[in-house]
Formats: sequence, structure tokens, C-alpha cells
Amino acid sequence: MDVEVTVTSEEGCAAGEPESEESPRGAERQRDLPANWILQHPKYQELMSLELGDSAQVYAAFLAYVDLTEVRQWQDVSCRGSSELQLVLLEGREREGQPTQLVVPVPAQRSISHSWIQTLLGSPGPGGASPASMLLCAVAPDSSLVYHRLTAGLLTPSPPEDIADQ
Amino acid sequence: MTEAVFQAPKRRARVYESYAGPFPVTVSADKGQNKECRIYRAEIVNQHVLVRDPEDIQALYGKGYFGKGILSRSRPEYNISDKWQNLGSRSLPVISSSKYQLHLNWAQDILREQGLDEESIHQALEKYTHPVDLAEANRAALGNGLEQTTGSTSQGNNGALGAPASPAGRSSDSRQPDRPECEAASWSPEKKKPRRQGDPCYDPLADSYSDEPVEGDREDLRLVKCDKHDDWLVHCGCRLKDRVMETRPDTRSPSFSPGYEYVLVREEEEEEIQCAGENENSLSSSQTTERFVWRINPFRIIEYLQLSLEEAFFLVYALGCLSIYHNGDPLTILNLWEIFSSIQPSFQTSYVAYHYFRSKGWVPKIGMKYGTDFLLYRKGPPFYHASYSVVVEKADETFQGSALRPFSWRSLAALNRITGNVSKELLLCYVIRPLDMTEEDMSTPDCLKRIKVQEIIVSRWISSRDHTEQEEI
Amino acid sequence: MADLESEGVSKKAVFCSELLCPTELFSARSRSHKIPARGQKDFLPDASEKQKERLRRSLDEHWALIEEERVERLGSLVKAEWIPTGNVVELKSPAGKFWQTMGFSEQGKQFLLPEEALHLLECGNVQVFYRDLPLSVQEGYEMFLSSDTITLQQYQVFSHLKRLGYIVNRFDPSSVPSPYERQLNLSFQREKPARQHLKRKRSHGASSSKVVSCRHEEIQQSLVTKNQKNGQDPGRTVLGSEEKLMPDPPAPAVEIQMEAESVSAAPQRSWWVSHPDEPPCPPEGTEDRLGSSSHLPRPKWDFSKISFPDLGSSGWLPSLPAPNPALLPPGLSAGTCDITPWLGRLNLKPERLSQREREQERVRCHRRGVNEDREVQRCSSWKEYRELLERRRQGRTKGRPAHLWEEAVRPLTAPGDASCTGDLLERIGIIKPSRLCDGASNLSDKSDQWKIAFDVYQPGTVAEFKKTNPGKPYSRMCVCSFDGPVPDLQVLKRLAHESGDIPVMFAVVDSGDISFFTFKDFQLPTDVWH
Amino acid sequence: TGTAAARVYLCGSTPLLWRAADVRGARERAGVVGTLIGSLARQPRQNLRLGRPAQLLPEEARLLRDTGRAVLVTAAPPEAEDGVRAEEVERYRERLQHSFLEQKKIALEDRKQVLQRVMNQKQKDGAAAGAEQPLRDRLSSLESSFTFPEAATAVQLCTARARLGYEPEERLLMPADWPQPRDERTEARYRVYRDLRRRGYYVTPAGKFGGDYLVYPGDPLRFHAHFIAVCLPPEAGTPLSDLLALSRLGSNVKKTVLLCSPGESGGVVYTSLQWSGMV
Repeated sequence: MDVEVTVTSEEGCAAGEPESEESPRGAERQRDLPANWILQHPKYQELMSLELGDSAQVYAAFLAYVDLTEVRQWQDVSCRGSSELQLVLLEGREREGQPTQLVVPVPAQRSISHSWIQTLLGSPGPGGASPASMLLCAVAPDSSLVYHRLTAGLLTPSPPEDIADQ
Repeated sequence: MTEAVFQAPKRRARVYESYAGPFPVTVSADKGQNKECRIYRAEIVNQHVLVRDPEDIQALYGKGYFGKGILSRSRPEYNISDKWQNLGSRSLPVISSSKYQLHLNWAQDILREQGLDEESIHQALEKYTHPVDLAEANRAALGNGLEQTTGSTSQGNNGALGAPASPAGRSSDSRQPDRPECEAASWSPEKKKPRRQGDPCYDPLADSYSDEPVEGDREDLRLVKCDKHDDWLVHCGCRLKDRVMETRPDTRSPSFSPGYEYVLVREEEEEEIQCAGENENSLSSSQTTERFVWRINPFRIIEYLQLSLEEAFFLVYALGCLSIYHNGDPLTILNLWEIFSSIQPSFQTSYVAYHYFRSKGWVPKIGMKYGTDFLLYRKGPPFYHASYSVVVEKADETFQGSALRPFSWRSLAALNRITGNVSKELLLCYVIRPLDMTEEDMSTPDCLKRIKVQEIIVSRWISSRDHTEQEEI
Repeated sequence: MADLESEGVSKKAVFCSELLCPTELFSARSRSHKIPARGQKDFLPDASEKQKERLRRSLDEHWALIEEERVERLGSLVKAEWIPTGNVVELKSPAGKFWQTMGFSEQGKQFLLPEEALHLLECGNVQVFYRDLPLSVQEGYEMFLSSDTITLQQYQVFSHLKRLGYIVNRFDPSSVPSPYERQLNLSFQREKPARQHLKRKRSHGASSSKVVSCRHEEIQQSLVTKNQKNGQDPGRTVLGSEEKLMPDPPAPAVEIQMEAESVSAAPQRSWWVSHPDEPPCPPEGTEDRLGSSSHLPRPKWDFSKISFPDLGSSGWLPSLPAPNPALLPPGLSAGTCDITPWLGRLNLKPERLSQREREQERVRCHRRGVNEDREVQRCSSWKEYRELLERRRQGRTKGRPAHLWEEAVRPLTAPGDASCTGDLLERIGIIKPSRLCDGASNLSDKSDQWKIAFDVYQPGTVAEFKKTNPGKPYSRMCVCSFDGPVPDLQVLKRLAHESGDIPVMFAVVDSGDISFFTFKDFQLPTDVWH
Repeated sequence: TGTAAARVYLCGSTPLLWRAADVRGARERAGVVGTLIGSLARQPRQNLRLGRPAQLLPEEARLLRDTGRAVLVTAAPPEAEDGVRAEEVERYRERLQHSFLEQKKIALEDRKQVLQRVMNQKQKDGAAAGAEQPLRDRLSSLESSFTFPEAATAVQLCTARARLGYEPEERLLMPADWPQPRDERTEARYRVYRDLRRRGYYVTPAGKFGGDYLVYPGDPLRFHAHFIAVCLPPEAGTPLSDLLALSRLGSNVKKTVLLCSPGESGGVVYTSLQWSGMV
């Protein structure tokens, strides 16, 4: 499994360039790449066309969308813009047959308030109703994502698995 | 002493790769004049910096761990599927029909967006929805060398997959995910290349996809992919030249194009199975009702590398090895400084910290996971656990200034505690700007030379071994 | 419970309910000193009998512990008296073992600081009287803790550490040697005029009697203020009792004379710290003795700018020349100094590198001389050499994108420029590190929000600990509240400067719950071994 | 002293409970836990278990007061006048003397019982006749030979203020603004505290976990905290990074982070924050 590595620092860099290849920009590669699929992506175009004014959040939402659909294989993932909140919201099921979850992508450098969260969660039903819940997806400038769950009301943590305290 | 003691970084218990160097540039004293150094390419897309060239991606991540694969947790290693299956001499990714449908929907949406009626859309997608003829593909494969080379790549990495009788739908080892066919590394050339259906009038998908198999693909494929290891060159470390020599045999396939991504779609029984050869029988020996249909992926997603603004600027300014484009134009260092500062108000401060740690040979990565600005690794995440969790703060020469992140004792206690719980140290990094530094001075990265950095380790002291603190953990 | 109270004081019984009767007192002598262990906690209440029973038992044990009163043999209690005007507690019977680390003597009397007395009261070691009645712990808290002494929060930190065996003293800024003194590595226990008003002083010799007089003055002053206040309040007559407690105030003139004496008595030891235009001991009020930072006499010279002979260099001098007598105080003579014995004590051995380190060093520093370059050797003239350089420069810039290299701001390095990683790191290392002490001496403390409260010594050091010569503390303690601000860099620098080479710790109190944090100077090492 | 209001003494601005009955009553009847901050009488030199006084959170004191379960009392009563004081001192000395004599009696009695017991034991064991004679002699002479030095008197070092005979009128002090200035944050904290109590949770300070309160499903003596409550004015922006750190910490210590803000009509709005575990 461990692959022997022989690339040395000198070669690693030069390796890609056949000596013959010379371009006006010198060492800079002038190859044609296929168009950026993100820009082509219908969801991306759709989200951008919502004109929510916060393109960083839209981009964050798109990364989360792709993460959910492509990487995590969520089902029935959909996006909608909320002009009231100036946000793109996502919905989807973690697995088929499971309930739809709300996912709220937010660029990681933002500040958020509790009333903002409450607005998203909607007012909790009077007693007994199962609490509304959503996933907050923080998106870092390098496209790192973390998901945290926000649930209206008091949600008792799951008991420690028989690891006694400490 | 009043100074914090340096704690040795913790090596990871298992390391699956070798260290390729701290930066994606060559260092050598004597190679002298005719040394050719690559300038990588990135572009600004919606305020973010993306590297799309697979070769650049692997170089930037592989040497210095710059950026993050937008479809991966960190290392750009996205696969359309983590299940691969052999089909004839080929190993193909297996995807669910719902996923295939999703991709198909995307393609349809694009066409709709372009104002086509449903009938035209149907026709346009016919090509993609139509299952690939296995027999023809195999013939093509046998008939030319390309098939051999491409096919063999999949076997190199994982013998089990290469064996004709390998078990069906074998899922990959979680620790060492199967490196994909180099599909992800290949690309289709853009519309500039001659093509039969290049005109969007005929082929609405031409914008997104070339459907022309083009020579360049194979060339490029070979440049980045190691046939022996079915891996990115920079990963497995085979030397390019040797390998290219060995695999020169080169004929073109008329019907099989590496420009497409082929997938095996897991479908229900009643589907017409085109690929029901002997191999298929053995594949579906698990007597499920599932069948695998070989299709073209109608909307292909490939891995890109997203650089944080600090990473991008460092590669340009400190190493001079990256060109960043915006709307097709290359940006100067001053352009970038200005743009990045406006995208991210804290950019100038956080860049100072980033540059500082890089210039000490450490690898800073985004620290969002534990609520900080950076995690500092020795050498890189595959080799060591992060040693420090860094919060960047700014100050002027009176050592005050409005905080970027105003701490309360509570927020600091939380941060300190989670940092300690994951065996890291909390490092405050104050970026100190001289009092006489004007906004104008700050408008160029030359100001960095006058800026100082104060590092401070925050830690909790336990007054007693038998302290009651454990009570609540 | 109370058998005596029944006579005549029954209506106040509610306040006396915690007084023990003689039977209870007697039986308390044989009570257990064990603390019941706390059992494993449960996760969720399930209303089961078992759980209820466990809770009941835990609570019973808990209340038994909490209700318990301190009962001590009268003979083992040290008697003491609270002197509110001096904010001290005077011992009235011989001190106990605690004297090793706590208390101070003055004029033949032994005193405890209020926090020390309160802690010892809580530990059942002393019984403190005020106006001839013993104080309860509650009264101790209420009377001893104030802005004039130390706050409740500071006391919580103090007693937390004391309970664990740490030695905790009030911080005295003048006890911190200046950077210059530290540079010379002078032991900082020597007598120093600036320490005159230190709270803890043994009384011997000329200089310390002066300390006492200072103290007198303090007490006297407070007495005066108190008297003045009382003077305006004819309804109160407390003077008599208080006056009794006060030692006779010495005449101020005598004080000054003693001051002069002590300075001239030991000139050799202190000439370099004190100088004439600095008042030796600014008189101080009784208020805020903890917080008041005494003014360090500032030396006239900036010692960091005066160079000293470099004893470490390889070209040794056999001896140091005699100093210019004009620079020395009168009456002091100094001759040449033979430094050979000193050199013998210095570690002058060259650094020994391991095989690996030498290897790395070789690689890192491998830069060939110009003349070893073959192409350079082929050059027959200066002109040819210049041409070669030009060719190379072009070769290097060729292939460099114009938008990076033909602009005002260019990259710091070009790919391939650096000879090795260490070289590359050096080229891009344009941001300078800062140290915590840099520029700290110029910072004035505008607010007194951040004050170091205590010096803390490790528990293991009690046996060797000398109050007169406490040595270097383990750390210093700054007490603050969880609801207060977090120190910014300026505060950190100022406190680090004030504390010298002893780390400062922040004891942050959250309603009785204490967390300790340190902010330590750090420099990430450069990793060149790539 | 059953249901009498507890006395909350202010030490500076810090509310303290000194009397054992008050500490117990607050916890058992009002669910107010407080934090013990004094040295434990039984074993003063450790920090694992502490003793009286119990420091109350401002919110705890306020709740006790607002529900009529406590009165706030100034810390230092006015000093007694000399004459009164002299009387007090006199009484204290009497009491001490009385106690000494009583204890002497008890000690003597105690000694007698011990000797008697030994003697009885010897007799029962059928020891040789006369063997208990020395004991008998000692017992008979005990009355005259027994000494109980004054130094051996056990004396009480009172925890709570306790005076014989004279207890000055303790002035009630209830300024409207006590115990703290009512800004948005302290109001939020109080309303959250009150609501959690109303829901039956036990609450202790949580600064070291980065929150305002640790919230327990039952008495903290027996149960682990379930929540780290963070009180926020509803509109206050919190850096996402602070929430991410808290949330990760919560999952690390098996607790839910609870965002709490005052809501409409006196209610409190809660949101549970947990790391999803999605990596």
C-alpha cells in the first residue's frame, strides 16, 4: 500500500514541462481546460440569478449543495432563495425515506444572532410538537465545510456510551 | 521561565505518503540557467480562488498542502463513486440511478435554460442516455493500444479490481480510497478545438462539454497519471520521463473517448441490459435484481482546488509561482492585494500571520473546525497532527486596537478547552503595525516588511492534580 | 441544641442555632476526619427508588459535612486580635507552624495580613478577637475583606492556593529586579531602599528599624484620619480603645535621620540603585497596600545601551582595566580585575553538532564560491563575466510572467532562485517577530484594572522557604472576574514587564469557581529540515 | 427555623449564604445550588469538597429574593456601643467558663465510664481476684486526681455570625438595582436562570466551559450536566467561530450547547447546538 516515492524536490516541479514546450508566458502553462463546470452548473446559475446580493453566501450554498449531492449522496436536494433572509437555503434527505432536513450554508467569517436562528427555525409549536431542526453549514474560504445541528428547544445530549465519566 | 516551551509536534500513527517538499517550487543551487519553472494558474471565481488544472492541483497540494479539494475533505481526491467495478478490461465507477438521474437533470436544466423545447432536449441527451455498447467498446479497446494503457492503469493500483473475476461492487478501503481512473484528471478540450458539433446551435452542450475525443486528452492524461500506480504522479512519485517513455505506444481510439466519463449505473432488472456479457453474469452473481448499465455521465463534475486568499497570495507574492486570472486577465500583486483586502476585511492581518508561519516552514490550514483562524501543521496534515490552533489578532504599536475577534473570558475558556481537548495549543498571533503606518502604506504588501508578529501561547494551569475539574468532563 | 441560650436569650435563638453546647463540643473531639467519597453520577433522573435513595444518601452526607462546625482545643488555637486601623491581625500568643510562610514581625510584635488570618481561621488554627470577642468566619470575611485589603475574589484565589499548600504572598513590585539587575544576575534579596515599605520585614539592624518607622507612620496616619472622622462624630467614643493598640509614634525628625543613616551605612550595596534626587521612601497611606505600586527609583542610565566587556569572545583579555574613578561613588575604589577564574566558569566550548546536524548544516550552507563556477572560470575578462551575469539574469527572468515581474511590486522570490529550503525561507522571511518585553518599559499603566496580586511558590518549597529571603516565585497571580475583560497585548506586555522573569497567571473567578490561564511569550521555531 | 426566609449576606456586592439551614433550604426547597467557597471544617486543606459560605450567583440571590425566600442583609451591622459590648464580652466569658466546667464534668464522667467498662470486662473475663483492685483505686481517686486543663477545652470557631445575648438589628437592604446594574445581558441571564429553574433544572456557573450556566437534570450532586447554556440578547451577533468552538467543545464533553435568549411575553427561547458529526 505504501508507495515508494522517488520524486525529489527538483524534479517535482520541472516534471510537468517537456523542455520543448515554450509559450509566450514562459513557464506558465497555456493549456486549454474545459470550461469551469461550476459556472456551467444549472444550480449555480439558478442561485446566482436569485440576486440575493450576497454572492459569498450563494457560493457557499453551492459548495454545500455539491457536497450534499455528490459527496454525501443526499437525496432530493433542492435549493431555494429566501429574499426575506437574503439567503440560499438547501433541503434534502440524508437517506431515502428519511425526513427532509433544512441546511443553511453560511460563510464562516459571519456573525449570527439568536433571533436570526429563530427565524430560520420558525417558531416552535406549542408543546409536544417535535422540535424544528436544521443543519448550519459553515463554509470556510478554502471550501472547508462543517455541519452543526440547531434544534429549537432543549435537546438532551445522547448519553455517553458506557464510558464512565471522566 | 516566562516563555512557553516548544512542544514537539505529534507524528501521526500511520503515514500513507512521502513528503514531497515544503513548497511547489524547485530549490537547487546549481541547475542554473536553463532551469524551467512552472507557473501555476488559478482564477478568481465569485471571490474565491480556484485551481482547475489537475496537474497544478496535484503540485500545489502535494508540495506544501496548499488549498483544499472542493469535493474532498482536504486532499483533492474526489471520485464520482467509491465503488468501482470491472467491465471487460475496464474499471468503472458505479453510481446509483438516482445519482445518474440527478446529473441528467442538470444537463436538461442547462438545455432548458438555453430555451430548447423538450423534444430538442430529448434528442440532445439521447447520446448521453443511451447505454454504451460493451461489445463495441471492447472491440475498440482490443484494437488499439490506448485501451490497453488506459485499462491497465486501473489494475495497477488495485489488483483485485483488475482481476476479471473480482467480486461485484467491491467498495473501497476506507483508509486508502481507491484512486480513481484518471478520469478526474483528464479533461475535454475547450471549444476552440475543431469539432463537428461545436456550434451550440447544433449541440447545446458544447458550452459545457466537448464531445470530441481529442488527442490532447491522452497526452495530458499521461502527463499526470502514473500507469504503474494509477495515481497522480506527484503522489506515487514515479518519474515522468521514464514513464512516458515506457508508455509511448499510441494509437487513437475512434469510438472511445477519454473525454467522457463513463459510469456504471445501478439500475433495476427490467432495464434493457446491453452489457450482459459473461463478465456481467459473474458480476451480478449476488442475484440481486440490480443490473449495471454502462453510460456516459451527462454532467461531469471534476475536482478543483480552492485556495484560501492567504494561500493564493502567498503562492503569488512569496513564491512567485502562481498566476491568478480574473475574467481572463492576469492580476498583478497590487491588484490581488487590493481585491483580496476588499473581499475579506481581515485579509491583510491574516495574511501577515499566514506568511509568517509559512516563512518558518510550517503549514497553516484553515482552522474553522475548532473555531480558529488556522491550524498549524509541521510538514503537512498527513504527517503530523496540528500542533497549534491559531487566532490572529491585530494591534498597533501601543499594543491595543480594536479586536478582530473580541474575546470574553468565556469565549476564550471555550476555545482554550476545546483546543486542549484535541491536543493542540492555543496560539494568539498579534500582528503589530507601526503607529506611523498609513493606509497608503498598507495598500501594498511592501508594508509587510515593517510589520511585526507577537506569538502568545494561552494555556490553562491546573492548580492541583486532584482538582475537581474532572467532575464535569 | 443550645442549652445555655435558653436563659433569657430565647427570642434571639434563631441567630444562635449554630452554637454548640458543651456536650456537642466535647464529642466533636472524637469525630471523623474522613470525607465521604462521591459516587458515580447518573445521566438521567428516572424517578426510580434506587436513584432517589442514592440522592438522599448523597445529600445527607453533604449536609452533614456542610453543617459541621469547627471545634478546636483551646490550647492549640493561636490567639490574635484584629486591628482595623492597620488592617492587620496581631498575634497574642506564640505563632504556630504557619509562621514559616506567613506573617511578619514589627517592633517585636507579630502580625498576620487579613487574608492570612482569615485563612488560618478557616483552617482552625487561629482565633481572632475583636474588642474582646472571637470573630466568626463570617465576620472575618465581612471585616477583613475590603477594597483596603484584598477583595473577596482575591481571597478566593488566595485560599484556593493556600489549601493546596502553595505559599502565597502579596506581590510587591519593588521586589522585582530591573532588567539590568537581572542581566547582572545579582541576587535580589539584598537590602534595597525601595523595599523599605515592604509589608514583611524582620526587625534587625538600622535599615529595618526605618521600615518600622514607616509602618508607624502609616498606622499613625490612619489613626489620625480615623480620629478626625470621629472628631466630627461626637456620638462615638472609640478613641481610647484604639489608642491602646498603637505603639508610640516616633518623631518624624528621628525617622529622617535614621533614613540618612541607613543609606550611608551601606553605600556599597545600594549606590547603583538609589540616587540623591529620588526620595528614598515616599510615605504611603494605609489605603490599598496591596494595590499600591511603589515607585522604583529609576536609574539615570539606560543600562541596555551601555556595553559591557564581552567575556565570551575567544580573544580573551587576561584582566579588565580599572574603571574610571570619576564614575564611582566617593570612597569606593576599584582596581583591575583578573577575569581568568570567571572564564573558567563560563562554558566556552564550541557547539557540538551531531552527525546529522553537520550533514544538514553542510547542505544548508552549501553555496559555492563564485570562482568555483565553471562558466565563471571560462570568462577571461571582467566584461565577459558581466555578460555572463546578464545572460543568466535574462535566462532567469525569461519565462517569468510580466504581470508579476514587470510591476512595481514583484514576488519575493522566483521559482528556482533559492538554493535550498532554508535559503528560501530566509528570503521570504520578511516579517519580524516581536517579543513580549519589546517596548514594554515605555507603557504607562493608565488604569489600575490590571494588578498583580500575589507571588506564588510551589507547595514543595515550604521546608526551605524563608520569609526574609523568599527567592523567585513560581508565578505571579493576577485576579480577575469572568465577566471582566480579557487582557489585550498591551496589558500582557505591561504585566510581563512588571513581573520580570516570572510568569504571570490570570486567576479568573466565576462565582467562586476559579480557572487559571497563562499567556506566554512564544516563538515558533523555524522548520528548515525539509 | 423551618420555613423562615434565608438570609443572604452581601460581602461587598457578593451574595453569600452563611447559615447551614439557609444553604440547605435554598437547595432543597428552591433548587438554588450556589457555590461553596469556604474551607471545609472537617478537612480544610483541600479543594475537592468545600464548605460554607455558599456564594450565590446574582441570579440565584435575585430569584430567592423575588420569590420571598430570602432577605438581603447588609454585611456589617453597626458596632455595639461600649457599654453593650462590655456586657457581651462578659457573657461570652461566662459562657466559656461554663463550657469549660461542663466539659470537665463530661470528661470526668467519660473517664469513669471507661474505667468502669474495663473493670467490668476484667470481672467478666474472670481475671484473678484483686486484679481489678488498682482500677478500683483509680476510679475512687479519680474525683480528686482528675485534671482537665483549660487548654483542653473544646471551643467552637463559629462559621456564621453568632452572638450571645445581643444581636444587633440587621438592617435590611434592598436597593432596586441590586444585585447588579440591569443591562441587557444581566437581564437575559436572569430570565434564563429563572426559566430553567421553573423547568426544574439545576444550574451552576459554567465559565470554565465557556458558557453562562451548566444545566443539570437533577441535583448536581448526583447528575451530570446536560447543557452548557449561553445567554445572548436575541439580536446580538456572535462570531460563528465562537459558536463552532463551543459546539465542538460541547460534543467533546457530551453536553448540548444551549443558546438562550429572552423571548416574547417573559418567555425564553432556546436553541440546542450540537456538532452534527458529519465529517
